[in-house]
Amino acid sequence: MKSRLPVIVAFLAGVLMIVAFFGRGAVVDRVAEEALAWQTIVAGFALLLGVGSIVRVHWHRLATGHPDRIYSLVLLICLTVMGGSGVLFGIGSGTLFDSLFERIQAPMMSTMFSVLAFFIASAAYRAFRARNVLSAILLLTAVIVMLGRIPMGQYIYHALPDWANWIMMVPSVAVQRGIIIGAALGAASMALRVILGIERTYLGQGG
Amino acid sequence: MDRIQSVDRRVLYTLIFISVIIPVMWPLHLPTPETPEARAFFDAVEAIPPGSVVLFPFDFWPSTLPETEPMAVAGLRHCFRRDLKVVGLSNVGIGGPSVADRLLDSIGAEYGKVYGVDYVNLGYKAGYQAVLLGMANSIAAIFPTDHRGTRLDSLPLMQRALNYDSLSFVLIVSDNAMADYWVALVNARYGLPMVAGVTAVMAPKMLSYIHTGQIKGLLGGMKGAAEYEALLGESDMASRGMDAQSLIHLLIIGFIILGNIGYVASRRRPSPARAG
Amino acid sequence: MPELFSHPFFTLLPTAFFTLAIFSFLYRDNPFFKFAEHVFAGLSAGYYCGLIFQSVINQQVWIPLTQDERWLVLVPAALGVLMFARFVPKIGWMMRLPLAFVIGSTAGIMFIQQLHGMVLPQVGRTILPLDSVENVLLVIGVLSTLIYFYFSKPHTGPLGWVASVGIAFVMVAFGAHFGYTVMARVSLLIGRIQFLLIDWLHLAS
Amino acid sequence: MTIGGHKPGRTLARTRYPRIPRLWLIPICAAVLTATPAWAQEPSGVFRMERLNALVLVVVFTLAILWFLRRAVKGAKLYVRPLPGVSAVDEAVGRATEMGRPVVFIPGTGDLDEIQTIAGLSVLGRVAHVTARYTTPLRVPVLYPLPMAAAKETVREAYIDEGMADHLTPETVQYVAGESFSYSARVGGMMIREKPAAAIYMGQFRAESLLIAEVGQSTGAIQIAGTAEPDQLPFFIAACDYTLIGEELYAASAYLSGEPRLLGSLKGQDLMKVLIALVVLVGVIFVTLGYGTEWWEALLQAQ
Repeated sequence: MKSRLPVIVAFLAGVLMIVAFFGRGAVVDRVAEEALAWQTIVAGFALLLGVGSIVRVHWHRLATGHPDRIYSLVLLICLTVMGGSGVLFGIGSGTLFDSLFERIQAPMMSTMFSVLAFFIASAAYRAFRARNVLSAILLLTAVIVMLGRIPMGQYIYHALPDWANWIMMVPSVAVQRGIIIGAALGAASMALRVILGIERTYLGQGG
Repeated sequence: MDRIQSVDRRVLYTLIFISVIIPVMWPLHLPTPETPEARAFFDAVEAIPPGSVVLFPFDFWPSTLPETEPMAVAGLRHCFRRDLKVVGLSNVGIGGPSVADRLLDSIGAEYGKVYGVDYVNLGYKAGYQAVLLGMANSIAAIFPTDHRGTRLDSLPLMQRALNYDSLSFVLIVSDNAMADYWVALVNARYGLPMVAGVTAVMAPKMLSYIHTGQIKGLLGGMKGAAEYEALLGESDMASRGMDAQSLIHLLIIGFIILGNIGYVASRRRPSPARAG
Repeated sequence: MPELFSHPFFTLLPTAFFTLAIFSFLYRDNPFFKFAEHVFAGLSAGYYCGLIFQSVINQQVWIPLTQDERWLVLVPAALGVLMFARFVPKIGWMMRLPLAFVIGSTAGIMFIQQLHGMVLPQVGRTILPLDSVENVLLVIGVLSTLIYFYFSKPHTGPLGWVASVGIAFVMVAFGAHFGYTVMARVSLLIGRIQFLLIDWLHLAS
Repeated sequence: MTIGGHKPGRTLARTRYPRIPRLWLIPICAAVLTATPAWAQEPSGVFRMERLNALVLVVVFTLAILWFLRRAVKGAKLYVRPLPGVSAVDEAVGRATEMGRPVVFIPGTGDLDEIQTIAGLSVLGRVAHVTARYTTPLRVPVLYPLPMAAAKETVREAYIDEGMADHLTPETVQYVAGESFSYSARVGGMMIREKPAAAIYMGQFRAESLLIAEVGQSTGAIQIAGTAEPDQLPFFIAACDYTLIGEELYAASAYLSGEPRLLGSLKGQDLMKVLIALVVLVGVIFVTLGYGTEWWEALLQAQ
């Protein structure tokens, strides 16, 4: 029971979605739609587990006198204020929830995103070394495309922007397609293994 | 030579900061050669008779503002300068309509334009297919009111702009597949001429619409926006941005070359293998 | 005095502080970054809570149940409650039921979506007439990349040659994509620097 | 057959197979049950004829996989070539054990409705067995609550299995933040402070890929990544020591388990690749000669 029932549930849920795809009719559509809504609802309940996990980790730090406990306290306060105001007073524009998001969280999100500009540079500097033919190809196309994207590229060699576009439109598209087809086969095979109950690592079984 | 191979990343980071700060504070005015697509974009807007009504979708998320905002600003300046009437709308629910409001009002004010007479912001409606196809028959059926809640029949401009037949042009600024939908649904079915400003990532794909004649002109990313600013004779956000882009791209390429010189040099001498 | 504090320097001070605190991580870990990091994590977890509570628990469970009397909602709600079964040792295993439901239905959807939505159209777009260099290269690129992933034979002999054509294509594509993305990332950085120098400090116009 | 130092026998002995054949009655029942009430209402039939091509693909694919599964169960010797990235997982955990520093595992930053996350969790299950056996500290920061619950369950069972349940702490699997950039900031901070010896990223990644991997690189961790997102692969290749590309991510768990049936499914995928290559070649020849362009288009149209 303990090990079979989850496998059977996964199997039924998977088969249902497959049947719904090929079937026509109000009942089929309705069932599939309902199952998707159920996923969201289950995920909604799981949120409490997530919050529980954060609170436990940081509460533990406070209780045991971890050197970073002051930061844990900050985190818990922010979580309480933001989450509490969202739950109690709503999340529409003009609420505390909304202004904390706009003034503090959103700018931090874009700042973190912009840190990528630095990381992309340091990764390029470190990784793009012509160690062998393959890494030389990687390096060369990266440099051609980078030059082709800036106005100066045109002065260095007039066709550079066209080359850059061509690389993006032909070999790059071909590889994306190859990877997508291969990955789709892998994903479908993974999905089939899950539905058939062969891959059950996610249930902590069969490792 | 070994030092060239392992420059501290913080040196690189500092140089990147400097390469952005300098052009933002003191524009370098590096030349931006124009591409045929950007020229075609400019010419297409130039060719619209003054007084015509232009549909202006603000189909971008706040996260791509550094790329899309300069295009929208330059596009609005061009329209208002040529005395075109602008009907703005957005198919992006979060942020789209408020960005549209902000840009229309601030650029409109620069040219002394009046809301409701020279420009309107219709706001956002969910379901892009219904919006794009429905406006062919009646804009008022899709947007009974504008973004501020005013009924369309009380706005003078909207008396003239009833459906696609009364519009002469679409100027799309988009960071997502909406650009494709405007082309595939509106240009293909109703033949409205259009130009598009899109993010750099989307540009290669959109180029194919130029070849097929489905769009008349294209701006790709910050570079396209800078070209457009140059054509308008107003160097602004994108031009400065492009200065920074050029500096950083060259900086990265310079560092890649430096790293490789160090690598080749260190391989010549017998030295222990290095990871990384 | 009140006018002074309505100056953008003060109104934007919190935003600017957190922007700089995040950037400071580039130098090294420091108390400012640690503070910002924990504020950021706390706020975003709280944000997610508020969002999920309002859009899922309230709108998809509570309102349908109390206003529309849609009792079917009790089934997923019960599945959701089972997520907490782990806290009752005897029925702990039952938390696997909601997990199995979500994973199973995901597998079903993905099984179809990958084969129908990915394989079919991508293969369809690759069947091109070999009338241009581009088309020839596209077909060769797609096939050799696909063969590169072949698991059943070592990459030696003819298969090895095809696979090395494949990996060469992959390197061209990855190098190009890397170079192409630099501009978009730098645009974001320009946006932040413009905020700091123009909106906040008014050092340029 | 030995893959990455894993002998298949070890896992085989412990695994109890669910009996697949009898379960096959269920889809038939499900189909009949769903179809019957719908039949009366739908004059054009309950099957979407326009999706016949997809059905054929699904059936061929399923048969290909099942055929190799059967052969594997019957004990046929199936060879799969070694994947360096997979063998490196063991090596990386071993290094962490020697250095006494933690292993960080990130099962992607997607939710549980993404198959890559499930693939990541499967690899996590294998990795957790090894870290449990050697009592190497394991850190699994997760972005969404549902994958966190699944990761917790996976890791818990692995540790119980190895008799190491008392080595689990609340910090082993933890939910850290509600959104991907705050997640990256938090994980980056954690990595700088805890200095993991190994970092394994398996699953769906978006812009966070480089944000996390570049910080991991600076701490000197051995990094192994795997994702099916073509857009993020270049960054993992640049920042990590080993990268599993696309399909290899889904194969990783099968490789690590060494279980014949899982490896059998990889053979099925290979057969499909050959079939697809043949279809493309034949199609290209026909279309180049000018025959049946529309027919091919219709055949491969997804509706």
